[in-house]
Amino acid sequence: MNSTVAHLALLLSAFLFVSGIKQLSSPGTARSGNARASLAMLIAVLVTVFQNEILSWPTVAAAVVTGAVAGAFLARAIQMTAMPQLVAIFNGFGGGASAAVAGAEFLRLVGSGTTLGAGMGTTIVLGTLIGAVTFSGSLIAFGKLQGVVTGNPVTFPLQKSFNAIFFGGILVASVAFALGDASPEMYFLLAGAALVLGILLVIPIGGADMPVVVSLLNSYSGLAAAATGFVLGNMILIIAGALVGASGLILTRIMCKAMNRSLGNVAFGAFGSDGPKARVQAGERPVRDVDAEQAAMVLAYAGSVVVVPGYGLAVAQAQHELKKVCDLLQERGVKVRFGIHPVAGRMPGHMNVLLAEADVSYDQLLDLEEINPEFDGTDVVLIVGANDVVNPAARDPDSVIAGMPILDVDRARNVIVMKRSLSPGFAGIDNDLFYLERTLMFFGDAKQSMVDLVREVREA
Amino acid sequence: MNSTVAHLALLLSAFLFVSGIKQLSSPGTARSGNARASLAMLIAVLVTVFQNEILSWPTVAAAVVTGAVAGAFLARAIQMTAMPQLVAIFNGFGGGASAAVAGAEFLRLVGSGTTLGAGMGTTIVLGTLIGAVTFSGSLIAFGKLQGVVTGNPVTFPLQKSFNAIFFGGILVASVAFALGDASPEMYFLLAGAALVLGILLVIPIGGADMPVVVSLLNSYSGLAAAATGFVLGNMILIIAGALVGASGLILTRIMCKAMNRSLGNVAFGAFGSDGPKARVQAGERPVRDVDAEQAAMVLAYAGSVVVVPGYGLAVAQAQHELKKVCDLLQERGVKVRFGIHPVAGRMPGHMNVLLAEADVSYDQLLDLEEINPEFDGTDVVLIVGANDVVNPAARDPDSVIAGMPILDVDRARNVIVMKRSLSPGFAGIDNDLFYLERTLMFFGDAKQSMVDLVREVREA
Amino acid sequence: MSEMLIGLYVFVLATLAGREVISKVPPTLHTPLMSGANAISGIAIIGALVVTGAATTPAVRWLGVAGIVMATINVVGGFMVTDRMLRMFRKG
Amino acid sequence: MSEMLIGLYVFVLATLAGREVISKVPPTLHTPLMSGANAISGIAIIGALVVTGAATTPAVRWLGVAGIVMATINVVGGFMVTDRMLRMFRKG
Ligand SMILES: NC(=O)c1ccc[n+]([C@@H]2O[C@H](COP(=O)([O-])OP(=O)(O)OC[C@H]3O[C@@H](n4cnc5c(N)ncnc54)[C@H](OP(=O)(O)O)[C@@H]3O)[C@@H](O)[C@H]2O)c1
Ligand SMILES: NC(=O)c1ccc[n+]([C@@H]2O[C@H](COP(=O)([O-])OP(=O)(O)OC[C@H]3O[C@@H](n4cnc5c(N)ncnc54)[C@H](OP(=O)(O)O)[C@@H]3O)[C@@H](O)[C@H]2O)c1
Repeated sequence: MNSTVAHLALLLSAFLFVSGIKQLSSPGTARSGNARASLAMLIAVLVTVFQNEILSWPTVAAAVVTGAVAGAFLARAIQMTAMPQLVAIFNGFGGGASAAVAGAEFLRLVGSGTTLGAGMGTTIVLGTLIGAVTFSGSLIAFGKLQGVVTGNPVTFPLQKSFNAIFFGGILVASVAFALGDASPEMYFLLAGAALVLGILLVIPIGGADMPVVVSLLNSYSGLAAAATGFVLGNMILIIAGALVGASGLILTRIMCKAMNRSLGNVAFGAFGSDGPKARVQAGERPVRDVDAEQAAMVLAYAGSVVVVPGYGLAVAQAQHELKKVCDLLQERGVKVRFGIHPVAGRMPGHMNVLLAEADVSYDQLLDLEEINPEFDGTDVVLIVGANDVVNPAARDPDSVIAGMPILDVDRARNVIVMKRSLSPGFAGIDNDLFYLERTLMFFGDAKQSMVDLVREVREA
Repeated sequence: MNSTVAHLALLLSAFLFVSGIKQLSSPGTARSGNARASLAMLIAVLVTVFQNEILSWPTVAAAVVTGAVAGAFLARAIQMTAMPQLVAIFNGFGGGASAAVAGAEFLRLVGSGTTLGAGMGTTIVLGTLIGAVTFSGSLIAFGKLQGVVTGNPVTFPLQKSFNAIFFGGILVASVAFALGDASPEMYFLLAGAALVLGILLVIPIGGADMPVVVSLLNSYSGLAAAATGFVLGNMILIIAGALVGASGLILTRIMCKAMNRSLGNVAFGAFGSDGPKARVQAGERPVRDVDAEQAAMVLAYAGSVVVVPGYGLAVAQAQHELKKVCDLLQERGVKVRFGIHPVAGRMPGHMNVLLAEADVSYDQLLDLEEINPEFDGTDVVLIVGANDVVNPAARDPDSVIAGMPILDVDRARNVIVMKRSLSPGFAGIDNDLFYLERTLMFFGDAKQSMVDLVREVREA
Repeated sequence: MSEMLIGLYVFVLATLAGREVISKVPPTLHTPLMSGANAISGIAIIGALVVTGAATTPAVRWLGVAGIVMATINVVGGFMVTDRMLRMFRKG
Repeated sequence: MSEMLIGLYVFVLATLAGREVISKVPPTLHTPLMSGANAISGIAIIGALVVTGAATTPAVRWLGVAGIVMATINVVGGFMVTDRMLRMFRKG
């Protein structure tokens, strides 16, 4: 292929990446946007294969086929609820690949007797460090999300000082490497240290904060790819890497903002353990609890209902039953909408994916800004496994979740809360909403309660 | 200056251009965005001056000072209402400068005995053609807006065929030039032909369509600058040129869309003459007319008033008196807002600038989507010199303005229309709104009528 | 202009363009965005193909192969799972 | 990669970034946007400075000087008049 044509094809690929992401901004075009981005990737791969001399076709082909089969298998086999883990592990592979590329290019240059300039040395070391941290960090995040590694923050005395010194050592060694001491031994030492650093950075973070970590590491894997682009002088690597880097950073910032925590607090706060929480003394304050039949009556005779789903819905996998309840209510003429908090669940947009899986139309899903003014005129709010995102404590400046924007469900005439107990959610704090006079607690596992609700609404 | 530092400074300049434009997206930050863009320009100029050998400092300095003084004088001296003309002429200078640069570089290369490759030939000819068309086209647009050249479409028999052949000839000659025949004679012939082409393209377009033309030519001047960037291998020229190119195209598209006309229709429709219109037979259908005192009563005793300004407000320069009327009404407790149609006036955002000049707060200005749902609950709509943008004929599929989005003023309880007569506006068609029962016509020049209104409202 | 500097220009411009398109993605689509961007980060496959194709020593080749396998998993798996998610988004 | 191609990459990326930021500008600010973009198109001043500075023949120099004068008018006048307009936008 003529090299000009190749570069024009790669430019087309860059354009398709950007416009593919742009199409992700509306549910109607998102699928075609994803297809466009994969087309961009295909073009980039084909151009690369035709443009470069491939000395060992069988090896390369075998590697591609292996990867493609494994990737396709994982993508098909995985449960929708395991999405955060899957993204984490894919992401680790992306980072690992960048590190491997930087390493291979380094060995090639050294083998051919070239001396690295400071520029090349810097990009090689950057690609390796970021890639390796992404790799090991993502694997730990995967382990925490999957429950293979403990979800609790793993802490030890003087941890922060230790990590800081370790990180400083890596930095010093990297500068030495880039400025001259570019021996293979030094290289592998640095790569190994970066792998350890990835582990050290992620273990002190609680399992529930993993989505933020994954998103940040996603940004890193983009930056690692861009760094290898600098190493190889390859534009499309730089462009696609920059896009991923920007996307990861923006999503991380959005998540932190919606939780009203700083990135530093997420990274070093040892917050959000998955483990047992200080249980609220049950019976200390009175609540009004209802059974399925009573809840069904309230819902069936309402004019308008807003459903607020939360992490518990994902845990219980009750989305299909929830959809049935909503359909039944709508058949009875009740106006049903969903209020989706940006950080309900454990991933950005978690609830949207969950409800989409149950075939809920996306134009029934309203976000925070859209639904908040509507609660005033709402008859019943049905909260399913949500807690922090509806906790009025966020309005109290002394609370740990102070300033986090919440859904103002307490403005509705009635509130029904479906959860198993009075236990707190992710943030580990009590929720005054449960004790309001207009609140009815409907205790039980969301799946089972929802099955009962389907039956009772049908009969109501 | 070290060349790496210079390139980094230029990259900073590119970043400042983009982020400066981004800040233009909110009235609160727009001024600092403009300052940022000018800082970007300053950086680019300084880097260029330090990086390049300047053989004749006095000449260059004299040229810069002359340009700066002339520019500053024009910017200060001009009437706010002459803004479209001013933008047109500035724009012409930008295009002219690009053409001059391409020409100078061509002469330099030829003089040094270099043979131009096809790539260089193409970019030089592109820079020259686009620049020269922008130059002469913008000057004609300026003339039409200023009234120096007739605002009527200038047409002659077989005009389109003639223009097409002329354009085709230029194209053929350009290709010949780029592919080999790059003699100075050929070059100046081409440049001259491009100047003529700019005139030919703009004279058949009506004066009222000039803002669209200016916006399109603005886009061209960006492309011309980008082309010179290719000629000189200069990144910042390419980047800034691309930004301007995109901006001009987007604004042109927005204007065409808001008028519901295609760009082709604007360019070749010979539409929108400034001249005398087919007058509507006065008295044919009855209207209800009022004087200042009656209008003042209706306004002063209303609960809510929406003001809809149009081109006539700009013509009459009545914005300061309008502001006084609004202040008086607000003192009386009347809720006053403005409904701004995107193509009210003769430039995009024309009304916003006009009202800003009169110190109307920009959060009182609501755009089409925001104000349309509000008319239902509005007591009085006060239309000042607007016509097409409130013409219900747009809802009739057979009208020339069919499909143009309009302000639904006929939903309000009362409508007061201030204009001099029943003459049509820009689109040249009658307006049924004037004959509705709820419409009161308040005839007269907007400035004089507004002065009367101030007095009467004060006394009401 | 050095290759490094050109790369930097391209990087900055791509970041600016990316920032704008990404910040337009609504919360509804943040999970697909995350997994789609993740798939794009598998662009490292390009680098892996280049170095593996040119590999002359076994060490380089094996690092390259590891890179190809990991990157391909990321790309193929990432795009497929994103599509699987987006297929579920339906307008009622 | 040839200089022409690099330029094309930069052009496309800048256009993509530009398109996004510009389409976010609300109608209220379209006139200042138009005149601000117009001022930026005076970037041709860079080219004019380069060619004039290096000019060795009078013809080149005079074309260059004409370029500088026109571009400077465009830049200085454009930014100043945009600022004059924006100064008037006030929140009540
Ligand atoms: N979305 C993100 O991107 C993201 C990322 C990181 C962190 N976070 C954080 O996660 C939290 C999300 O808030 P949220 O309101 O969705 O969840 P939450 O505050 O964590 O509360 C979830 C509730 O679901 C209940 N639950 C658990 N399993 C259940 C089951 N099987 N059946 C019924 N109920 C069940 C639990 O109460 P019982 O034990 O009493 O049943 C728990 O109180 C926020 O604090 C947010 O900051 C979100
Ligand atoms: N904004 C843009 O970017 C742009 C660009 C190109 C074209 N346009 C077109 O321009 C039109 C704008 O609509 P518009 O409603 O603002 O204006 P219009 O339809 O052109 O009507 C303006 C009205 O103002 C009246 N008028 C003129 N001088 C006056 C004075 N001194 N005192 C009082 N009234 C006076 C005229 O009526 P009398 O003669 O009876 O007084 C005329 O009917 C649309 O058709 C649009 O498509 C807009």
